[in-house]
Amino acid sequence: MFKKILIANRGEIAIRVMRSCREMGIATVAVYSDCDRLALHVTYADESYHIGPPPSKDSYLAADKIIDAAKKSGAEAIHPGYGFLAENADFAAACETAGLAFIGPPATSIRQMGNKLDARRTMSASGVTVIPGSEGPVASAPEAAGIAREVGLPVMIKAVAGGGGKGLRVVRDAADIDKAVDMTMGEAESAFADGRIYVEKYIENPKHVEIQVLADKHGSTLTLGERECSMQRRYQKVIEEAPSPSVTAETRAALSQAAKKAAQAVGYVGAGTVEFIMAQDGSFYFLEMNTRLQVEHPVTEVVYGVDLVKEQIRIAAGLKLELEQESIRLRGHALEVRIYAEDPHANFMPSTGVIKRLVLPEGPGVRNENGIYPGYTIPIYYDPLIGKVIIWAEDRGTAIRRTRRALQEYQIDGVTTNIEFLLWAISQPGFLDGTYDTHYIERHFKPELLHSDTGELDLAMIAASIAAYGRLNRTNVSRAEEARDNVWRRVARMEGLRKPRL
Amino acid sequence: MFKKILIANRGEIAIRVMRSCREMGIATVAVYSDCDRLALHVTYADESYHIGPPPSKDSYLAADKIIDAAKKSGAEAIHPGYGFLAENADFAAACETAGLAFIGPPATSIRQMGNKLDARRTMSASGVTVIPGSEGPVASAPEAAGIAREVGLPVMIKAVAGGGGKGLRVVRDAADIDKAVDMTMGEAESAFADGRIYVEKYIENPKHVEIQVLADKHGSTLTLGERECSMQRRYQKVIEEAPSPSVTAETRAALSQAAKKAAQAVGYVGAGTVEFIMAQDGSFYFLEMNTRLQVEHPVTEVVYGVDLVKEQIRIAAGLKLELEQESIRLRGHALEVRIYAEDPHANFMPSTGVIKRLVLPEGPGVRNENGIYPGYTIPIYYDPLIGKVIIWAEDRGTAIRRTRRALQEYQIDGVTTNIEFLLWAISQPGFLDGTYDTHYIERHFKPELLHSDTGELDLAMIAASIAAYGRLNRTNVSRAEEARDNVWRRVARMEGLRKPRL
Amino acid sequence: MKLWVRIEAQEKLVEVSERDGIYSVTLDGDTRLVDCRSAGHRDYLSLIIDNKSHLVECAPISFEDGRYYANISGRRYDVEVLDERLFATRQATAVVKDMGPYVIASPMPGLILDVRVKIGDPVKAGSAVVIMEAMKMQNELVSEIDGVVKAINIKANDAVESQTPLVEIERTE
Amino acid sequence: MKLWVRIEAQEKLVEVSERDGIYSVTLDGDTRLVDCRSAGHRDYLSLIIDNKSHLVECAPISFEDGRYYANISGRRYDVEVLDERLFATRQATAVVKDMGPYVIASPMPGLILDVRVKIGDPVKAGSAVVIMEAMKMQNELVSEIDGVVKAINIKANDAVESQTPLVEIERTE
Repeated sequence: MFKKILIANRGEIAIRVMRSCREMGIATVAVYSDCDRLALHVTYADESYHIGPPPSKDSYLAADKIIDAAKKSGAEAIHPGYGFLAENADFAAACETAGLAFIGPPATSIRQMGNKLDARRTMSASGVTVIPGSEGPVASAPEAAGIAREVGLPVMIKAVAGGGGKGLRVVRDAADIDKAVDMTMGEAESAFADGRIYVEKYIENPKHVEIQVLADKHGSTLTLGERECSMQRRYQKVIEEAPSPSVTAETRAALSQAAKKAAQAVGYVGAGTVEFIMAQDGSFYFLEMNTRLQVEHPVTEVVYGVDLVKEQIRIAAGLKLELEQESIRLRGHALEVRIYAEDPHANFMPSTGVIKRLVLPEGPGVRNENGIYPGYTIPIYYDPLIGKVIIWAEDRGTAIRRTRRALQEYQIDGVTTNIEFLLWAISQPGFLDGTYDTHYIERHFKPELLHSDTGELDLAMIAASIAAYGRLNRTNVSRAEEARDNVWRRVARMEGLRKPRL
Repeated sequence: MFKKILIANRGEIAIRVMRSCREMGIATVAVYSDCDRLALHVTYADESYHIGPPPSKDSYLAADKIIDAAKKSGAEAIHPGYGFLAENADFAAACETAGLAFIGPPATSIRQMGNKLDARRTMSASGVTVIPGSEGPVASAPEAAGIAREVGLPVMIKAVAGGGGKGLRVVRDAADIDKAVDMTMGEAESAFADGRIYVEKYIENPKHVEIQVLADKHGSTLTLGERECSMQRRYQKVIEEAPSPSVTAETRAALSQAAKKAAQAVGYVGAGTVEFIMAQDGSFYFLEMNTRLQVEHPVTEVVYGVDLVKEQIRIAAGLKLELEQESIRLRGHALEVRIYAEDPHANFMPSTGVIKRLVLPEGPGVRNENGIYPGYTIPIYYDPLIGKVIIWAEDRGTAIRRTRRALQEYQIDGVTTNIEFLLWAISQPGFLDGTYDTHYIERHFKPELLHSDTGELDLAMIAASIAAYGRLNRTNVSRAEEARDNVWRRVARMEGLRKPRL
Repeated sequence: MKLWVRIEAQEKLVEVSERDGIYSVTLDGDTRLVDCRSAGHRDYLSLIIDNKSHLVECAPISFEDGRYYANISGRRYDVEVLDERLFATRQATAVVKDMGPYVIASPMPGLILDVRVKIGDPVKAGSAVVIMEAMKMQNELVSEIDGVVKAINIKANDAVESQTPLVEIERTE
Repeated sequence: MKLWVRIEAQEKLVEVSERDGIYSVTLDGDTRLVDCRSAGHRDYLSLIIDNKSHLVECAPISFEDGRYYANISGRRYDVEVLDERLFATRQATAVVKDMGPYVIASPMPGLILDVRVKIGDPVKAGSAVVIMEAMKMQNELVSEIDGVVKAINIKANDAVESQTPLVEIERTE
């Protein structure tokens, strides 16, 4: 087993990884940019190396500096977390070249899954169902129209180089194809300097489900059920759960089979996630594979009773999986809510500042993953995800009620968060009955919906009145004192005037 | 189901109960003494009723005031927590008389288990093994000597009215019996105004194991495995775990069977715990039954995936148990460490004060149960238990390492706690190998053992030097300024002197 | 003390007085006795009203403007509380505010990515004027009014602090 | 700055200087550069020494006596840090301290349950003098010296604050 691991990340995920390391008796090495000198991951680690100025490209994305720090510290392995260099095949390769274990899949697996069109082809060839559409890039509008006829409308025109909801366009009417192809190509050219597009069938009101995979270097690949992540806002996941309320035991088996095939097709090793688009009828299609640990991995951990980070480290160290597919058992239900420093009243504008007070939810079934502490200043350079609350309960209904209880307990001062929005989201009828899809939030959310409790309006008025009363009273007293002082000063001056001149 | 429940308690257990209530959609009513106006249970509850001055007998033990508050608030049931009125049969009866459900067993069960000698007889009669000894009180030294011959030395001479480690004496030599009987009778008379004694065989190096029982009003009684609580200091439990490292599957089955018999013998309803003394050879004897929720109930909750408080409430509301003995499954291992406000360097003297900063351990497998918050003042009137950390992990070794990680993360400022002592305890060879018994701590603990890390001594010196440097520098600067001011003042005075007089 | 309290669309007159930590608060002609104390931190108020217990995080956003927020179980309310002096000030400045130049300021520290207007450009209410990046996200700063760009204080790639005036727009009628 | 630092049985001379937040600390002739900052709270120090990262809670117990504590991963160390002035003061008072009357003070607020001595009683080191209750527990306050009871300032059932002088004992040689 490794004696020392460098964690090439920051925030909650860096702490998450270090906690598992500590529990395994492995020393931890943090890297940090200028503005992160006092970040929690720096104080939590056994060793900390400064790697540059705040912008990510100069620090957390600077592969050479990170490898350098690993060598200086004597670390034997690098855990990339998620984001930053986690899905960078060149970095994975550079680690191996430098004699450092990369705690993730081989560079080849990352590359094969990194290009969307390539991944589609590999999956298709391996018998994993992909969304019907073009085999490769589509050169012209007529070609696109042909594919649309083949797979049936609606279709989606997608930029090969697109991502994060950019460079895609839905076409519902055959007459609109020409224009959509033109526009997407133009956009893709200017946004990604790569005008290539492809065509896929558009799945209406889809659900996002994903299968957790673990594979070791000895040929074992196993799956740990699904997570549903359809509560999204602008392609950003907001709430995740395991198991999915829409996945039956049969579908779970089929999804798991497909995920296993997908992972094996690229020689996958480590922890990874195969994402699927699931239609309302339960049919599902390969979407992509995330070749790393997911933000939402804890929901799987709590229902299956595993520690995915420890498994990652064990796998990277060459150990065989001790888990067996047959003995893995789902218990209860888990939810994760993501706490973002952003203002749901102001178009989710990110918020920064000093955390003045922080009281986390606690008690039965509550797990917190955080990268902040009271007194910490949230910098402007990185992701606004400041924490996650993971809830476990015997069943989904209890888990939802427990999540509400936890969000109500959350006290964070100094920055604005999306907690109100999360309370709204977990109370939605479409969430409660499990029918929600990836467009649910954009269809239903309006900031005006956040304020609705009339009893609370009175209470807010009373509290604010008392708060203002105390402050105004003090201010008025000091104004009065000042005024009195002024009177005295004036009196003194007058007395001075009255004094007989010497 | 109840719509509103009054919680006749304070501190962490009051919050614990309220959390389950919130999750069940049940409104909560707190009661509080003068010094608890700002206690967490008061601000956490939906309603709060003042019930008197700080001493427990005038507030949390004042049954009439509590019942009065319940009636005023419209609560339908009272949860007593542990301690205070939890095992007071008269209070249970008074609740029922007042038309309030007592969330606990019937008054008759409490009474039957409340008197130790009666409980011994009842258990014996029901086929539950008790520690060999006298049937009833022993009137004289010769009678005691006769019993000692019968059960074999060593024996324990115990006051009928004793408890908490008082009024008991071990006899290893037949020649000492006369004196021991005399002394114990005298002590019992003066301490408890009840000179009666009885004789029991003394079990060497015993382990304390206990079985969690749940019984509904419809005749179902089930058991949720054992907890081991042998890490004790002066009869106060310090660390608890589930399952016990010393209990085999066969012993577990036998213990569970005995506990079930014990509960059924007194018509038990609700959550309760049957405590056993277990000898080194695995034989066990009924010790007593705690007719309430235990402090350490969470370890059972996390390994069995149940919420014991919700079960208590459901049972009290007359519902049938939904759990089935056959489907209850043990997963992984749990530990609980109790955080006390006490100083392990100074004979565990309790500590009070204002909690200035509080950062709890978080992350995988960590559950916190607390009744405090930053800014809260710990009052001097009640129990020094300020919180508990409950750890779950896949196996005992991981759970112990995770507990160490959690204790190292715990940051609490303003009061002294036993965290260092807990770190010592979980690192003990006898704890690690599971052989510890109830005398382990008294045999092995010395405050000098708490400081041993030499690397830390240097670090402490460096940190303190820098902290002092900053403060001394500022102080010296202000001293210098003061001195300079004095010089100026003197100069001014001198200049004044030099001014030509008018 | 007489207070003008506004929350969401409602404005009410509230009367507050205090004795021994118990506040008398009159709202809608209804007088309530409120046992209100700070719980551990000045901004966390524990209120007990008719035995109902509430924990409210409440503090001024801007004391001089009488702007407060109250956070109740995770929901945040903005409340304006004015005494006679502040009420008079508001009445007097309300008119002026609607007449003066309109300034778009940075809501947080960040990096200016793009300025979408030039001096003299007409601007429609709701249109994006500046794109700024903060915390890995691009944020559009939009004009709330119709007008003409009068001044631009920044350019692309400038790093700005919170509340920096970025673009000034002159109202068109 | 020259400091006399004592921890457990060791006493060392430590030399500290600072430039731009980096401290130079010489201990046992070994000079280390320490990047030390307060992490969120004045008393929590993040120290990086040779890339090793440490979080230490460190604050004075009594600044005027140079008494500090340092909490490292849950272990608490008491450290005495004296500059030249404090060191001189300690040298001067050490003698006096051993000569003056010995006072047993309450370690915490609580209730006096029992006073086990009368004025004029002889007292042995280690014997219980006062029993006080705090937090449901009975605590024995013992004399650390042999002596004779000179004054008793409290009686049973008195509530006392922390550090209240309870019993004064005159040393016997």
